[in-house]
Amino acid sequence: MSQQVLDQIVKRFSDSVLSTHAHRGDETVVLHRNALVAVVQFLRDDPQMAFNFCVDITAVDLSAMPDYVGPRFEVVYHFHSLSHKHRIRLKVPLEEADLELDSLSHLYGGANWFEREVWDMFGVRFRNSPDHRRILLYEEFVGHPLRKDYPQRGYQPLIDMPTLPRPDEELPPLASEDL
Amino acid sequence: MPTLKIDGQEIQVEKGTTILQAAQRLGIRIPTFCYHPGLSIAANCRMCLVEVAKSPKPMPACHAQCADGMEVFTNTQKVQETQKAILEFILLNHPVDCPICDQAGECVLQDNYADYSLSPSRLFTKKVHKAKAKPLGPKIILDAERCILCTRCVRFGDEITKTGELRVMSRGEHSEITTFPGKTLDNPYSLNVVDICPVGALTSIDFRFKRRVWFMSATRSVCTECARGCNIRIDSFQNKIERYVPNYNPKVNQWWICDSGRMSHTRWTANRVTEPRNTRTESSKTAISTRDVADEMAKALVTSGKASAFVLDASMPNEDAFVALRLARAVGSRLYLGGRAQNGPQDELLRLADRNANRTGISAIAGPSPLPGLAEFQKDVASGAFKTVLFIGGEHEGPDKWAKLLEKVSVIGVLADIRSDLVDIAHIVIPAAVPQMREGTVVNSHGRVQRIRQAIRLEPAGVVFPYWRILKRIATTAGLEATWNSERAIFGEIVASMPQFAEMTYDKLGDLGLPLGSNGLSDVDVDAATRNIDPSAPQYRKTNINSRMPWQH
Amino acid sequence: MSNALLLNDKSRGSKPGYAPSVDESDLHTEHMVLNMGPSHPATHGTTKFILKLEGETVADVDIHIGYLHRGFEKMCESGTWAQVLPYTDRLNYSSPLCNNVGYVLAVEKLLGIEVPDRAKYIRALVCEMSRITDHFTAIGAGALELGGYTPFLYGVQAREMFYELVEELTGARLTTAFTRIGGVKHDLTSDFWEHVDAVLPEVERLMIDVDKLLTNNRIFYDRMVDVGTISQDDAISYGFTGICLRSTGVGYDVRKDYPYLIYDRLDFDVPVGHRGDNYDRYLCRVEEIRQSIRMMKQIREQMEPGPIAVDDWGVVLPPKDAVYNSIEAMIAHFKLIMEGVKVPRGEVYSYTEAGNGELGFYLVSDGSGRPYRLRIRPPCFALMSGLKKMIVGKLLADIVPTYDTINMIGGENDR
Amino acid sequence: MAATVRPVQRKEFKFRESSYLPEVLRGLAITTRQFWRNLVGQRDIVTLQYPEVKKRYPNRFRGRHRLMLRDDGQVRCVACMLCSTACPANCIHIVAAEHTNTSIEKFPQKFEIDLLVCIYCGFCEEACPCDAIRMDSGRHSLPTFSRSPQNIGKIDLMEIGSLSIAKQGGKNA
Amino acid sequence: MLELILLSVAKVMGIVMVFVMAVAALLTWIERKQSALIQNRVGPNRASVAGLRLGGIFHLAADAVKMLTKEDFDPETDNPLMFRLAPFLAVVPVMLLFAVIPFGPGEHFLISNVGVGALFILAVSSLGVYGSTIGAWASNNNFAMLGSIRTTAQMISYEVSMGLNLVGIFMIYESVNLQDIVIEQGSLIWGWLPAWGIVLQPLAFILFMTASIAETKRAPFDLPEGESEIVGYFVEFSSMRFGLLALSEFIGIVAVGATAAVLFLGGWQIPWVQGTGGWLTVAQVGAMILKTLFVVWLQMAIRWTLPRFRYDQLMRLGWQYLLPLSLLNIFITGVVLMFVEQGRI
Repeated sequence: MSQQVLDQIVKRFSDSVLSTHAHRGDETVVLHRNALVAVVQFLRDDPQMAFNFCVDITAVDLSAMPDYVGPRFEVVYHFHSLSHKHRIRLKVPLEEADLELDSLSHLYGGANWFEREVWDMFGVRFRNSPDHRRILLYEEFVGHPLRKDYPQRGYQPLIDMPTLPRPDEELPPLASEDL
Repeated sequence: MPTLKIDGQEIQVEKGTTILQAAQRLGIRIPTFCYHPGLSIAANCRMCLVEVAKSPKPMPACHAQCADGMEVFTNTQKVQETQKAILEFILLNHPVDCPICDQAGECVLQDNYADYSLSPSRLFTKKVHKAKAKPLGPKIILDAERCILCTRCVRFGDEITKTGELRVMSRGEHSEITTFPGKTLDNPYSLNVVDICPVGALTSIDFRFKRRVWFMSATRSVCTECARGCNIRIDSFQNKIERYVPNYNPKVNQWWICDSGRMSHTRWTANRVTEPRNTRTESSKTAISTRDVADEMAKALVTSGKASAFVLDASMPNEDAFVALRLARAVGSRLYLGGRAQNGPQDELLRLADRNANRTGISAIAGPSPLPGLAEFQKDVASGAFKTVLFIGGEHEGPDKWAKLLEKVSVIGVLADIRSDLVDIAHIVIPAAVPQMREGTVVNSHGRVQRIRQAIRLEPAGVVFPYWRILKRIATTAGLEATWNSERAIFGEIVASMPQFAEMTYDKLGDLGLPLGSNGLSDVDVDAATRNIDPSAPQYRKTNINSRMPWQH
Repeated sequence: MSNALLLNDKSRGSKPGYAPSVDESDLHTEHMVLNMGPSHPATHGTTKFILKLEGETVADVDIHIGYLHRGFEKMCESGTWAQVLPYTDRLNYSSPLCNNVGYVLAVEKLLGIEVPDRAKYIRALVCEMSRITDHFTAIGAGALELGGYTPFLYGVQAREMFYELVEELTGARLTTAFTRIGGVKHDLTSDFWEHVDAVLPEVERLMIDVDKLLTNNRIFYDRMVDVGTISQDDAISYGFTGICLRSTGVGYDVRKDYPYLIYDRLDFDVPVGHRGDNYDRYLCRVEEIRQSIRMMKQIREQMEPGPIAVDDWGVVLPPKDAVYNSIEAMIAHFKLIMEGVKVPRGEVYSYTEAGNGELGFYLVSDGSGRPYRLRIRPPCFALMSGLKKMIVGKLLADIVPTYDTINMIGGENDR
Repeated sequence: MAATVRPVQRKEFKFRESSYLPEVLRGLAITTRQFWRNLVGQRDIVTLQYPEVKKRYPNRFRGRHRLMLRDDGQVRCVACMLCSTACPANCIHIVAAEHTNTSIEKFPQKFEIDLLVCIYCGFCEEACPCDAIRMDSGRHSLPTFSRSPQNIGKIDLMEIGSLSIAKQGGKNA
Repeated sequence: MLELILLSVAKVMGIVMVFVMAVAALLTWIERKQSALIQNRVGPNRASVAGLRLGGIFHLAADAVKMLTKEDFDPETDNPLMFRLAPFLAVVPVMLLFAVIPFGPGEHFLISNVGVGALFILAVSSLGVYGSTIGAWASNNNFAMLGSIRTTAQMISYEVSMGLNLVGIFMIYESVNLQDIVIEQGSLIWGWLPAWGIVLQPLAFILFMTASIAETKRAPFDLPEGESEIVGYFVEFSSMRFGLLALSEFIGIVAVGATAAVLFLGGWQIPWVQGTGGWLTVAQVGAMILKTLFVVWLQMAIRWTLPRFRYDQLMRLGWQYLLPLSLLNIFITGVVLMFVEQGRI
């Protein structure tokens, strides 16, 4: 069912579609970022598509993926059509140097918060976003924690934390001291 | 040049290449137990049986040579059934020992069973019991029940060390690895059999039950025990070094390492210097810091000027040596190259008499005129030329009584990573980081530049530092400009000023290193590099380290 | 949307109860800025509303979430696929089993395996029990924060009975960690259904009491009707799912529209509202409890004995007998614990109907035993993004029931 | 399947409902009924008088851990570390050592569980390949005045086991 | 003179300290116990003295100790004096109410027989608003501020209908003196029906109860507190200051109970029993206390049954329902009285 959607997108936006696949029944289109808004607009407004439901927006940092060559980030969109009962996944690869993408807030009310989370966790900027702040973390937070290079135990306390060493483990020093 | 097809992929190989090697080159994995690239082929485990077109029976891939027009299948149902049957057979008498077996986690038997069988046994016989926990020598324990009789250890003794202590005794299911009566397994390379044992039959007494392998984090580094510069993997857990394991480097040590190098980490952990000391001033302060003593040292050096001397450690990494040379020359001190003994045990395999890791590198950095050695230093000191002497490194081969020799020197300073007589008599002791706590490069006796990497954190934090950081502090206090902030930056400067290091960077050095004067180009042959990923040799396959442990990030 | 499922009666509209009848534009008043939360009784300690009040009318609101952010997705990347499971208990903590099931279904989709029928029935059963606890919590808490402490405790009492069933089944009330990749941990206990039989009439009685105390009570009615209203179009645009979407008249329910487990074999109705206000959400929840109980009865009839996990030692731990006594099972056991399930490289999005709506898991695997990326699409997150639309222009006191009927759960919203 | 979508019915409010009083009285009737039922008969009270009356936990209840014993009373654990590997909270700390009895070979010199960190997921008992650790003691974690008592060691864990109903030692323990 | 003073002191001590304070304190326990029973719980029962628990009645003492020993927190406010004064402003008026309430026949069970006793009650109870309003305002806290605004609006609105409700009583019993009203209620209509306020003025009773619950700021009219919305007007008060505010609420409950008993439930009158003196007086005082406690119980039951109003709904109820109904009640009473006086009924 969603295969038709895939075909339609490939037909209409052949220049911008980088690749497609349907792993485990999840139809996926990898898009060039410039075409994102146009494709989504088409998906939403075309009566054959009618993707009125923006399920999820997230991103993946692929820098630690073994044997992967390509742009570091991928922003992943999931759409769903309530009337046609089909789903599609769009992926937009982004280079680390230029992490910017058009916002979908004007098309879907819920997109803004999802985009804010992607900014918060991955540092992807969204152009024309009505509200572009961090969402889950505090404004003073440095860095974007879901990037693979963010340490698993990165402490960023706003006030000094009491150190409570565990029986056979000490907390790592916050920074290496210069002599 | 035979051309053959493996699983539909075509490949052309040199004559004499085995199917296994050809498959590895194609990235096709064939399970093995007894095959080891560094040893002769025994083909006794039968794990690598593959189907060859027109051959009535499956053939052992490790032994069968490629022939023109051959068609090999590694994943047919027949092969799968064969593999399952072989594993069922091998596991027939294997004890249910994983919980107490040190090999669990890096056990080839576990891997092969998980990847090629995962089916329950159909045989319900009583297991044959053999000797358990039987010492073969002072360093190694044998568990004969776990042994799958691949004879890798036997072949190692026969072919590599040529000592031949081990043999297979008895027949059939009672076969057992053992030493000749009256002999023990005790040669300078004996612990390598622990690495090459695909199962947990041979275990090292030193590492026994110490740590589960999947908890440890692995760091690729270089052994600093002698001038060979063997590649090692440092396995550590919670900031503690647990063991050294050899890492494959075709240009240096191949698959092996000597026992003394392997055990050398104990030397570092047992004798560390962790406190600064200054016996010259009656310090009213209860605690003096590394910074204080470094400043004290700087003052002494500046006041002494030309009447001062630096004694470098021939094991110190290039970066430290570079900074030390700059500093000494700016202060006007005389420079000597010290270090550990140069007449240690040596043999044809790996061990070298020079027990210092970086003599070649320091000489290269020092420039055309070679630095005078400890003999000259002793002479000069005896003549009373120096008021201040700064030793870098705790261990220097010297006279029996350093104290007597250095009687007339008013300030003896040591940047010490390890405790020694010299440290005991020194006036100023500045604790320094051991090699496993820092980055750097060393050059082995054959002129190969290789990286040492930080495996554990600096500890105690804020007290110990790498030599170059201490030297930088001394330089700054002495009024000199020192702007380096990392080993990488210093290495960049070395590269810029020394043509022998031209165009090298840490990244280009990579895992296997580069020879001096190679313009940063790789000189490793491709074939050897592919053999590096040989899954059959446990010490070289991707380590099964549990990266989950949060304190390792 | 020409769908028969859409029942929104546009002609009714919604009438505001307190539109200012006088022109107040020349009255110079400052907005009062009020920090409501995060430490506030109604915000569960996890949300902050920065309100701009005009009198008691909310002129503007800035919703801050994230006070319960635990770095869930980052944590998941460091454990094996199996070790993620206890974390999912803590997503929507009023229906932990729904999250358990959602997670393992996603991993199984990526693995490409199908669990045995009995495991599916057990999973559906625990899902429905969790849904009931979830809805009882939501209804009760909603009443509580409107001052109705008694209906809350009756709801909690009913919920407690289901928690005891859950505890009997899983060994814990909330931190269940019950499902396993490839099956479930335990089969039903032998006297499980007898306990269900003992519990259901009690629950029924309590539900009647709650119903009498709330549903037709004018005070409750006034607090709920036409409060927190959201139009169908807005709800869809904001990505609402679950009760909140259904209350606007869209009959979308993952269990019906994309049946997973054995939901296509069960006969149940999807309650929908038509005004999209708090009262509709309340009524839908009550009805869903009844439907879930109905489903439990059907599951009981349809269930047949059989295995509760797939027979693959690469996915599910071998039986303990075999582990103790054979080296083969021991090795499989070791490999699975040390390295985790080797999930093939790829990515999937899998979604189930959790207590609050579509709970999605987007998994990326690099072929190792650990998740490369594990993204949760929490239903609450979308609901919270639409909350502003539902409360601006209403009174301060209306935030409370609205916030409660969307049933924001910090665990899954902030992750 | 039959009707899939069921619109919820809301009652049109007539005088009876909108005049507050009848529904208020109905509510009062319920609360009054419960008040008298509970005051006189104590029939519906569900509160458990905890320290005096203890809840009977179901058999599957995951309580405090216990270490099983061998037939000779020694600890059954062989320090294989699978429990601490499987533990998502990293609360199990084991130090292995060589046993003087060569038939045992390996045993835990130290076996500590930090109950404050433990999340009672039960993965340790599932991971144990020797049936050495179990969570069937039927006892939950008790509050203490400081942290240290919550870090329970091998001896305590073995004693908790001895208090349990389940059989210790033996092949089928 | 001295005798009078001593007698007054004795009466004040007897009624206020022994009865009111004791009941108010007890109410904190009763409320918890009653709500617990309604909700199928046991309620507090852990505090024990020498192993005796007595259903947790010692929680009273525990609470008192807690209140007195907790940190007395002063918020940063511009009006510390007002802030400190507020609890007293809240507690004094409700206590004053008992000055005019007859607990038994004659002078001895009444502190002061004021001629306009009912009006005194209306007047003094209006003062209660100052305590919470000033306290909340002086707390320098936005939530308390909202609470104070709500308090003011609510008290003033419901004051009106409360007063109007009593007009019917005044018309029937032709007096504003509470003792007179009680005595009047001792008579029987048609020889068998006690002429209690609730019988003659059923609508007024309901309205009065509604309005007076609103006056005491109890659920479902607990908007000034509204703990899940605005946390409450006393959000900044702690220790015994909070204790006083809470206590004033409980005294208010007793006051409402006593007033309702006096005006609508025949006060100390025991139905069909005429006369006073001796043991009968004791019984009558007991009856008064029982009636008071019944109304208190009723208030509790309502509080644990109903959810809370919203501000605009509360206002609507007050002005659009209660006020017209009160007026209607007066009108009907008037018409009926007219007919009665004309002898038509």
